[in-house]
Amino acid sequence: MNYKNLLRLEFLSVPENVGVARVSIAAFTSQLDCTVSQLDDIKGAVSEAVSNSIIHGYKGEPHHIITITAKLWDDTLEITVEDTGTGIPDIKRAMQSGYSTNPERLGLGFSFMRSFMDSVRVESIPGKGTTVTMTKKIFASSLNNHAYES
Amino acid sequence: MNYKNLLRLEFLSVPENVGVARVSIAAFTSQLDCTVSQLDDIKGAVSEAVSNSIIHGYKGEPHHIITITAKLWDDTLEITVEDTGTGIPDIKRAMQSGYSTNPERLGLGFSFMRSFMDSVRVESIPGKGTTVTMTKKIFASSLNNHAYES
Amino acid sequence: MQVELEVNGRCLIARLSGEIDLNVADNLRAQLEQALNDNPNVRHLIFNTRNVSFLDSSGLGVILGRYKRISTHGGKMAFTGLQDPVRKVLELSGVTKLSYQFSTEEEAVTNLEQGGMGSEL
Amino acid sequence: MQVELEVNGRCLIARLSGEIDLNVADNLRAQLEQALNDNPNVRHLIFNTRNVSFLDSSGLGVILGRYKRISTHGGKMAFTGLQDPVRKVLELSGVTKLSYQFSTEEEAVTNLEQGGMGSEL
Ligand SMILES: Nc1ncnc2c1ncn2[C@@H]1O[C@H](COP(=O)(O)OP(=O)(O)O)[C@@H](O)[C@H]1O
Ligand SMILES: Nc1ncnc2c1ncn2[C@@H]1O[C@H](COP(=O)(O)OP(=O)(O)O)[C@@H](O)[C@H]1O
Repeated sequence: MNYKNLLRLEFLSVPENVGVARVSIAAFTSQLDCTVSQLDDIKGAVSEAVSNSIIHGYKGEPHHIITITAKLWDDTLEITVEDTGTGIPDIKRAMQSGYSTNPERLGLGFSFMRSFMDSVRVESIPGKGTTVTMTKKIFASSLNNHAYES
Repeated sequence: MNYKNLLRLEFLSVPENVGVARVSIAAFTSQLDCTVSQLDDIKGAVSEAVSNSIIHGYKGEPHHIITITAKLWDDTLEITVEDTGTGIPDIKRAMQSGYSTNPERLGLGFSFMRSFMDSVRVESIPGKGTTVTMTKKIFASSLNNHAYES
Repeated sequence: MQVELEVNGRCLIARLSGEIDLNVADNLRAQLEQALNDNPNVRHLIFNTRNVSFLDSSGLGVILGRYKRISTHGGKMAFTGLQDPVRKVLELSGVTKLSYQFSTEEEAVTNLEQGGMGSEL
Repeated sequence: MQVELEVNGRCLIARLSGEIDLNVADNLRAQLEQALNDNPNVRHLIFNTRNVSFLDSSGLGVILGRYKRISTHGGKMAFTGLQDPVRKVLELSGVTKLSYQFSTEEEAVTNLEQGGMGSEL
């Protein structure tokens, strides 16, 4: 085992769980002495990936399962968001800023994930599902002053 | 599928994750229009059960897995905390208030779980592991005034 | 999420609070559309996001959809009370460039009303 | 969790904040033991829990362990700033019966010092 900590979440593909996923991963990440801004970024990335699985992967059907795996390496958080939904036929195109297959949406999800995280990797097989793997290095904030923090 | 929502958490048996579990289950429960005091109770029960799995079930060894399953039925939350650790030879005795196999501890964990939740059921096989299943009915707070709450 | 709506002159002020994501997007969209339908003389949109702790692209989509509706009639969009998480999303999406930022709602109302009546800001 | 320790006369005041659970139990125990070792004239313990948002039986165990140490020399334990989550755990465990509750630290110090010098409270 090379990672310091591991959390896996599995939940139904309903919008209520976007916030649950965000909060859970943020609580997990807080073990590292990270900044508020880093936590905001991580929440943002989780929110985009999970929303994509709900809306695009599962077309809004509420009875499917989304799996998030979070691993803490020394100073790096790795997050994987997985669905077994429709998949993405053209990943490169899907990741272009402003591209969306849904006219109601902005096509900024992947673009936000890339801004918030250090790396974003997408694997997808049409008809099988999509896995988004993101990493972010966490630098302890020099402004944080935790004299007695455990 | 009869439940309205489902969340499963799997995590390493390290003390850092007691708080992660608490926060995640609280976020999941917040979907029901529950009171702060109900959330405090649920956090308390999760904390006791997870701490028991870490300390007693896995004797403090950090590389084991604890699984929590939370299900929302209409107005009832069901939480299952599972480990594959040492197990409990005498469940009845273990659940007695003040009984602990660890002289450093108070023996109040099960007693708190029973006070915080409506029901607590323990299944355990020595050498195989322990499963604690707890339920709590959530009454919407008449004091909560969420005119625009989604 | 909570939404408080107020019409001031030709401005619709929406005071948002909480987390604006997929889970509340339909609700927010419906409330804003209703307010625009009920107040046909409203031309501009002001979002007070002081108490918004989280905004993602689903939430931003709802905001931009309403901007699209008012902008076809020359309406403008302004934000007040911008906090870091919201500011970042507005910047990343380029929305800062097509909207106005003010410190207070009053400033926003005054400026949008003047801009609407006279020259563009 | 954060801990702020202050010695006032024969009272050790521990101002706790955050969540007191298994994750911080060792750290809290060590800090309290250290303070008791460093200040042999301390007789009473005062826990200010105003900023404690969570306490479970692991955290309570640390508190009661320190009470055991001082009570063998006639020391007393008091709580100030009790909030609902902590109050509930103290009540369920019966700790309210073997400790004292005061609104302020000053009140606690005055009462414990008097009690310690004169008759029991
Ligand atoms: N989990 C997924 N399953 C299937 N398709 C996806 C998934 N995630 C993204 N996509 C596709 O990639 C496109 C771009 O995604 P994104 O950048 O997040 O923008 P948006 O969600 O606004 O459409 C989506 O419109 C969709 O076609
Ligand atoms: N998950 C578990 N695995 C093994 N033993 C357990 C587990 N949970 C509880 N026990 C046993 O039950 C006893 C009572 O538990 P509890 O009431 O929580 O008190 P405490 O944790 O303070 O000992 C423990 O001392 C332990 O022997």
